[in-house]
Amino acid sequence: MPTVQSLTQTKEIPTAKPIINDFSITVGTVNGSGSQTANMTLIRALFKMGIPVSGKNVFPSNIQGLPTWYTIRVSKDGYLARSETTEIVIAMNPETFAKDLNALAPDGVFLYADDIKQDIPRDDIITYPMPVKKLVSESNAPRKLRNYIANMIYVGILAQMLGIETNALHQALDFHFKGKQKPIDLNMNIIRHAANWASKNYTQEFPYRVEPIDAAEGYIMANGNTAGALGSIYGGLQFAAWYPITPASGLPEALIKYRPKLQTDPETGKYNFVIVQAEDELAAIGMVIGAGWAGCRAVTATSGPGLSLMTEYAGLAYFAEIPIVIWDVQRMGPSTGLPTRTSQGDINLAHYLGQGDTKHALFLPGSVNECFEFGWKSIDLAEQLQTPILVLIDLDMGMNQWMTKPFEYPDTPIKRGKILWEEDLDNLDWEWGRYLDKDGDGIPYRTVPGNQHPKSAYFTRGTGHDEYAKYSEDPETWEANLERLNQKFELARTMVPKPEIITREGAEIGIIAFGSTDPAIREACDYLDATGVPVDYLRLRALPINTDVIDFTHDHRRVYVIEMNRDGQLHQIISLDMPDQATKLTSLTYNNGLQLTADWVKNTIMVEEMK
Amino acid sequence: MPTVQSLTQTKEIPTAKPIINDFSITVGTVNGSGSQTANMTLIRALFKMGIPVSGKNVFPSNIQGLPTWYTIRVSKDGYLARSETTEIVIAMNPETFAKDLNALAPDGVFLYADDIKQDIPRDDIITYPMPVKKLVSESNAPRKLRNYIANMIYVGILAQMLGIETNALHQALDFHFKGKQKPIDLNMNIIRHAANWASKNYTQEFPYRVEPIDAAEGYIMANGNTAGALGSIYGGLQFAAWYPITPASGLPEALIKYRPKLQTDPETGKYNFVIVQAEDELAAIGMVIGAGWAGCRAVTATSGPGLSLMTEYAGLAYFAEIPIVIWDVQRMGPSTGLPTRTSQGDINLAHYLGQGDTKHALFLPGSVNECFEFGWKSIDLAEQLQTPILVLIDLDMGMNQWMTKPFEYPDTPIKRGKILWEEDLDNLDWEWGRYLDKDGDGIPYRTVPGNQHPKSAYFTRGTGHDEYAKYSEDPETWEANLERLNQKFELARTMVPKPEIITREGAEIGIIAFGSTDPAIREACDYLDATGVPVDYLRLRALPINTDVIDFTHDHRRVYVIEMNRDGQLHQIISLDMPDQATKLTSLTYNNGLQLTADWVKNTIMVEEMK
Amino acid sequence: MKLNEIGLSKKDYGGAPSTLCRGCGHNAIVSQMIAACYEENIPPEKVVKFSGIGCSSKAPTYFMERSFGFNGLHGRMPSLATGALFADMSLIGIGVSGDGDTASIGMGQFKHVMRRNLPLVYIVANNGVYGLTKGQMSATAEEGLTLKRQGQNLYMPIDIVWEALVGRASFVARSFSGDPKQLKALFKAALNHHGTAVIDVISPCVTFNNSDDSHHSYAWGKSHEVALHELSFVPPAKSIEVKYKKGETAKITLHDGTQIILNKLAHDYKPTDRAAALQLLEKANRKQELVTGLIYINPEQKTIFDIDFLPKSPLNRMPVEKLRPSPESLDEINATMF
Amino acid sequence: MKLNEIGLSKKDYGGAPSTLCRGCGHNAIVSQMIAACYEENIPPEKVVKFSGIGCSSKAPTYFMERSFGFNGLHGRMPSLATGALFADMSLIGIGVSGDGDTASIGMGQFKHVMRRNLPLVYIVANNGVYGLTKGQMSATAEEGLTLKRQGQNLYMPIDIVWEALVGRASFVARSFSGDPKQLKALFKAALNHHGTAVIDVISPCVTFNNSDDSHHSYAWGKSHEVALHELSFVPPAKSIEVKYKKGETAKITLHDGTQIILNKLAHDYKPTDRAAALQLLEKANRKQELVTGLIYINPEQKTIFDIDFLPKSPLNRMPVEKLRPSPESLDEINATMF
Ligand SMILES: Cc1ncc(C[n+]2csc(CCOP(=O)(O)OP(=O)(O)O)c2C)c(N)n1
Ligand SMILES: Cc1ncc(C[n+]2csc(CCOP(=O)(O)OP(=O)(O)O)c2C)c(N)n1
Ligand code: SF4
Ligand code: SF4
Ligand SMILES: [Mg+2]
Ligand SMILES: [Mg+2]
Repeated sequence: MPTVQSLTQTKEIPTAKPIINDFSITVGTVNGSGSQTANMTLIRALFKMGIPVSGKNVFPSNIQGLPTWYTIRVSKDGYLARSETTEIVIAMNPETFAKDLNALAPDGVFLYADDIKQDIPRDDIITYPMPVKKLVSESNAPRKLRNYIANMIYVGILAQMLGIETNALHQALDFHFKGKQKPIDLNMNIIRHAANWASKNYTQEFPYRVEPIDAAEGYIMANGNTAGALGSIYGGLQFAAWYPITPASGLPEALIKYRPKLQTDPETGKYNFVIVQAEDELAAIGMVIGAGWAGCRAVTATSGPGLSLMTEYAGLAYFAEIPIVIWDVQRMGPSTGLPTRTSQGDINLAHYLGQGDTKHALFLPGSVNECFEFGWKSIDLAEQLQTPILVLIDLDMGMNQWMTKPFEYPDTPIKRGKILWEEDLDNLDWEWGRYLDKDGDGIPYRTVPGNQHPKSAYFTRGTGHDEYAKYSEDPETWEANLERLNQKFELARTMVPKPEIITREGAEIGIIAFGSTDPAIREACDYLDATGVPVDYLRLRALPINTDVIDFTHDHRRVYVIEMNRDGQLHQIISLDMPDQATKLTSLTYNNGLQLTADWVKNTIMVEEMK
Repeated sequence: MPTVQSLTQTKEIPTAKPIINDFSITVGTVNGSGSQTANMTLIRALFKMGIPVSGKNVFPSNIQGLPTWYTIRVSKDGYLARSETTEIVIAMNPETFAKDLNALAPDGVFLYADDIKQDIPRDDIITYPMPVKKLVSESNAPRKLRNYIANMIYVGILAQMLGIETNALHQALDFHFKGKQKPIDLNMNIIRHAANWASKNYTQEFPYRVEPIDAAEGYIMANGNTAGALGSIYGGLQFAAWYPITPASGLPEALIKYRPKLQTDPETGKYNFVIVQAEDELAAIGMVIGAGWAGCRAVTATSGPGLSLMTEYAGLAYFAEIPIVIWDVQRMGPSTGLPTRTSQGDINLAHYLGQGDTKHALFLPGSVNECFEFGWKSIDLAEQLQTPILVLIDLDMGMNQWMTKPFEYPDTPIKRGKILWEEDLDNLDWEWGRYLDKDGDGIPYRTVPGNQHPKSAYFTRGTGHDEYAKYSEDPETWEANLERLNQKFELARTMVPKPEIITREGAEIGIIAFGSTDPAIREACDYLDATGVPVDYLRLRALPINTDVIDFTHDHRRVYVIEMNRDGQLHQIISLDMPDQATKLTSLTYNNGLQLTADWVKNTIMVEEMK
Repeated sequence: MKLNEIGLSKKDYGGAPSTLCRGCGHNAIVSQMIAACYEENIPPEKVVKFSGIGCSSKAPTYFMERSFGFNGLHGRMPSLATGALFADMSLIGIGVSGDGDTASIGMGQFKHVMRRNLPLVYIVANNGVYGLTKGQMSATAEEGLTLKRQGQNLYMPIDIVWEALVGRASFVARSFSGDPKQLKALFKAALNHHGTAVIDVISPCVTFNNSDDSHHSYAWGKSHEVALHELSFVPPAKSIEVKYKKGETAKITLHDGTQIILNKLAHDYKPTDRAAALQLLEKANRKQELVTGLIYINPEQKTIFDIDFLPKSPLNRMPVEKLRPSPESLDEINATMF
Repeated sequence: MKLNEIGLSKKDYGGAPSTLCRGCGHNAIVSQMIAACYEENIPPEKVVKFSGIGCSSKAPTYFMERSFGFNGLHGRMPSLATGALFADMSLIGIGVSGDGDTASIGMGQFKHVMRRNLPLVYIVANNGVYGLTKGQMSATAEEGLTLKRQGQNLYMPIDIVWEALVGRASFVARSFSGDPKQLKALFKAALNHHGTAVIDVISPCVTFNNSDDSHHSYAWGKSHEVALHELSFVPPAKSIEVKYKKGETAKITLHDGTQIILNKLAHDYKPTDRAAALQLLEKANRKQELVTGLIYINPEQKTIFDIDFLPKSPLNRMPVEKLRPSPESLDEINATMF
């Protein structure tokens, strides 16, 4: 077929049947060029066809002009972790052309903008040059949109070759442009134009196809930052202070976005919660502590550098027993590190945040849906225990679109913990003291400013105090107060979300992991099972750990603690709670800024088990 | 004896011989009243008599008018830890009169200002009313000095009754007043006057006496803050930045005090090092990092709250590989806590100071003499490893006068680590890169600003970088760099000060401890030995631990890790390095703000061993 | 016992006994704040106290025990107050800080609370030194000041009033612990102001920085103070009756209708023009005059409360029903998640 | 290839290729700094670059590769520079910061480096927005500015120049990335100044805050800029020959003898009187004029180097012998320890 020849096809047309709904695509482009819209259109369309899909954005820490990759995984089996192999590459960026070419799997498909004139030293793949410039100019779209439109060209071509349904694409664009007809049509026309061209010129059958199924039925697509924000709003958030930082900004920005719709008082027409952009993280946490102290449900969000700056104030909140929630959307550290790469490296810092004997409970959501759930649960627990709760996710979960179960409305009423108002104090038959452990559970009763009862006021401080909040340097008083704080921490073990355990027939070994690595671990467990190495999987959902985790370790010959940092921070912390099991706990760490993959987990465990 | 009667003696004169050079004195007074001079005069005089002595100041977190206690321990055996019993009480403060009375041991001596009219419901002690007001007025000293002089009255009386030598007292005053005759005479006269009165009126024999010996021969008296400052100066300190905080201010203030004498250039008459009082700790560490980066030997000092504020910058120094030394003079936390009470509660924070996988080596001096030694050694190691070193002491060691061995002149030349200047670069036969591990020990070579070689410059950042200090987000590059940093940390194990081990015949159990608790532990070991429970003692001098610590644990049935915090922070950190020994390590913690005592250690271990 | 209009005695405005040094300037701040609140008939329960760390920051412990108080972290009082005061906007916030607490470690939060114009009485007890840590130079110490253990200060001082003026504070005053009458009057004005009211109080540290030539000593203050005017007040109710009397340089009507009347002393000065205020300060600094009084006020400036679109009823008393949006709304949200 | 007096080509002053957005104001700062150093014949090895975090703070990567540089932490550039420059006081420090980096999180260090008068060229690349975090309001955003995703700013803006003036900076200037000629001239003046030289450069963020009505946009700058004067320089050697020419409003002799000549443009303005500068700014702010040029300079003000009693020779080259006091001195010390 001459057309095909002219397109410098380099490989025999494979006779094999096309692979359906099971492959990965990598798009290599530059940031700030509008490729985000193109890529989101693709995964939304695939999702609309009912196909499980995930998209991961690997982007640089600048605003415009540097290489960016977007990998889309399509998996009928619902495996949505990043895949180590990519079967389709779309090369739009000359700078990374060679690199992207190399990344392609054997028998893979290489689509590239034909204005990139670089040789293609591989004969084990199929190449499709795309006349991007030509098609763009034919589109006679406004000049300033040209760059952006180039991206829609590959959407059209890919849609054509994979068989993505037009109405699915239309729905994707309709959503993206909030129903605005003009941009929808503009983009749809480009896509059609490119698709037509492809259908005419790429005559041979494409080795990968998508077909509508219903595996994505009953799911939504969202990112963790938005879910965390919504969860907080449904958790009765009243005050949020923040300072911008990647990858956490999305959470407070979602609060700003959804406040008018969700928390405008029908009567007064006023907002029911406050958002303040502070001058830095020292101030952000200070504001949140002030609000939490004064009886508002208060939340802040940050990432590593900001968390470091919150250290001193977090210690005060622990010691003065002030309920607040801190979201740490982790990025790669130490230091400024890789601000746009993912990591689970703040466990130690977050757990011990503060000088002296400070310890905090950590919530560790393992899905976007759980970000919503822990959004409201974390505020409840913070107020019940009168202490800071930290919720740790990472860039991958916070910023990428995940397919997830719909957000579920809270199944328990809002818990405000032990607060006394005027009438409560009037009816008290005992003498209230702010730090008096009346109930023996270590949790005292608190009052908040505005309470007009003449006995309601007390003076809060970060220095030593007695049960009635009076200043004290007395050794016994100090020691007793710190023991009570510890009692609350032990109580937290029983109140934080319990781990989720997935068992397998005949498993002798186990995995403990948490957070965004869940999809990779689940997939790896299937592979390991298939290779005759069944593994039980405990997904930790919070610290401190409860007995389930200790029992799980007891019941296995060996337990792999898998996390995305260098030092095996979680492995360290949990082994402290079971010294007699310590030798069974094996730390496996993955620490290069990319998302964990099932292959890595499977291979690493195989190697370990061979030993 | 009428005089004695009139002095309401409440107890028969004991016939037993007086106890010599072995007792404790507690002085109860108010702060800001000048009692410090009186108490220092006492311990200096005792020291001059060759008697081992220690003084501990238990003071409030304000400036004037609140209760303060000073405890002096006199011990011919050289036991200088705080003692739980006190045989002599001097009660000058009406507010704490009753409390101080109760603290006195049976058969103890109670000296009190007779203007305090409170009853003395104890008949198992000897009471000595002191006509302080009368003696002060007789002294016809200037009005405004009266309050202050009241303190010298008890010095005189006590000196008389204990038999403290006049010339020893004179030497003490001479030192305190830097040879100024007028104040020396003034004070000496008061002391004599009070002594005379006592000799006339307290006719019966005093149950406690001191006698000159030579047990303090070859020792000096100093506090850890001064020693740390001097050690740093002899370590070639070039730049210090700090922000005032109790109990750390004494270290930089000693730098200010000793700079003119020790580091004024004979030729230029200029200072050889810089001291800057910063606007806060964020700036103090920033300045020190700037200086360390630019090739100056740089040190800062702070305490818990300040250390918390240094978190972010400490992580940068770790990651960008900048040599600095941070002294953390620990006070009781969490939060502002008890600013004037001692603690060892910052181990966790200091060890992991920074977001992501940050880890630091910690030096843990166990004596004032060692504060000097670690002062220079810490700077050497920081520059050799190109990383921050933290030196942790506590309020007790930092602020109290300790009897200690004289400071020893450094026995090794100053080590500046791998720095390349113009000529070095000229003679290089390989291409230098700031983060290139040429020697395979994980430590690269560095250049510093001012180097005029056109190839010497590089760009330093807290973000990802390759071996040539170029910005990089490449996964492999990131991972390799972090592994190299870890290699440096492992190397530190072999370079930090090794533990000191004291063994005993037939010991099956061991103690691991560090820092200011050393005197209490040594004393306790003697007691335990005497009661048939010999204990080996490993005094940890740094983190990370080396194999000695692991072997020590191996070789014992059980090892008690004793520290002054709530959560057993050191116990946690070292058990991570020997999971197979974890169950042997038993955490014993003391956490009320007072100094550890031998009795507590002995009793606690006895109880544990009974179990 | 004498009672004010809301039936409280001065004792009801008292706090714990002071543990500050005898003669400390901060004690004057404590007693004048008690007097001001008592005379202004402010219910203690309507006041919330904030402070950082320092001798000055201990002051709130010593007045109005019946008010909530939060002694926070060094240099971080403003953020604490910002969060807390949103909980119930009917409360009156009083923040006490020191020169170290505000001008050294606290500069950032000091500047930013002013530009947000948080309704807060912000008192800087300014003694030019770090009292609680025993006498180091603070950022307001004058050039050339010499202190024991510290040597001489050769840096340029930070001027709290000047910083407040360019920082756009809506109320800027300076006073002196040695002038209790004016101190009280300015506290009253500040308590009635709607916005951030910065009062730079020269408050001598008798223990570490009170030598006659020190610019923060009683002696220096007494000999260099130039009071701009005398202040008196007319409550909203009566304000109509008021006529201009001779000697009056200005009448300022506050947010709540209260009128402040300024009676000419040193200068004929109107505290409503920021440019003039800057001039005044510049001159005073050159002439080494300690200008005291109400230096600038703008009762109209928007506060952070006006800005954030919030209900008047206290957030911290909001019923739980209101705190959580409806189940239906979540269905709608889920429908848009893709 | 053209070479300057020390035999270097402009290329020798270049850095890594810019990764900033096309048209970003910060790129003008990069190119004019290269030009200024090249024309002033400054050896790159004599320069040390510092910055915080932000798009602006990346700028130092893009000029003078042959100079040492340190990209520190957000808001903490000044402390880094303070420590580093002590190591060799013959070096020229150039700090580049952003409005968020300086006026938000960095306010404290900004203020304190000025009062210490550290010799440092302190450039604030001011775009009224957080670029690198994608377009949130910064503290210099004007009242009323509306941004995508952020809504309207209703806080009072922080004015860098004003803050620098009351902060006692010894050199205060403002410029505009749209006026490269003046930018270069001011850089030259700053590079020759002995003390902290603050330059507030309105440097538009074309991606997030460049709408015509935004006070930090190119359009607004072009239509509102009022340049005070034209600057020219006379190197120390030649300065004697100089005579006053008509149109010259001022001649300022710097520490090293260099003379700055100001030629009248808009106003007849002498930048040596802080009070006048404050006035100028106040008026300009009210008239919404973007006054640019050298606004204040005091070549005589003591620097932190003059203050600390230090040798001229670089500390970081001090021989180890000098670093450690003698054994005898330690014996003396021990003798006094009791
Ligand atoms: C983060 C931190 N750094 C240092 C300190 C130690 N500190 C306590 S009070 C104080 C300064 C107090 O000075 P100022 O604010 O002027 O109050 P003053 O005591 O003079 O009234 C300092 C530095 C602290 N508490 N926290
Ligand atoms: C402690 C900390 N908080 C937040 C951030 C995230 N951050 C990076 S740059 C930046 C603001 C940059 O704004 P600006 O200084 O004005 O520079 P621009 O990008 O506008 O040039 C922020 C908040 C950070 N890096 N560190
Ligand atoms: S030290 Fe100074 S500031 Fe502190 S209480 Fe005493 S006099 Fe006041
Ligand atoms: S985002 Fe704005 S500030 Fe950042 S590089 Fe682009 S234009 Fe410049
Ligand atoms: Mg002060
Ligand atoms: Mg900016």
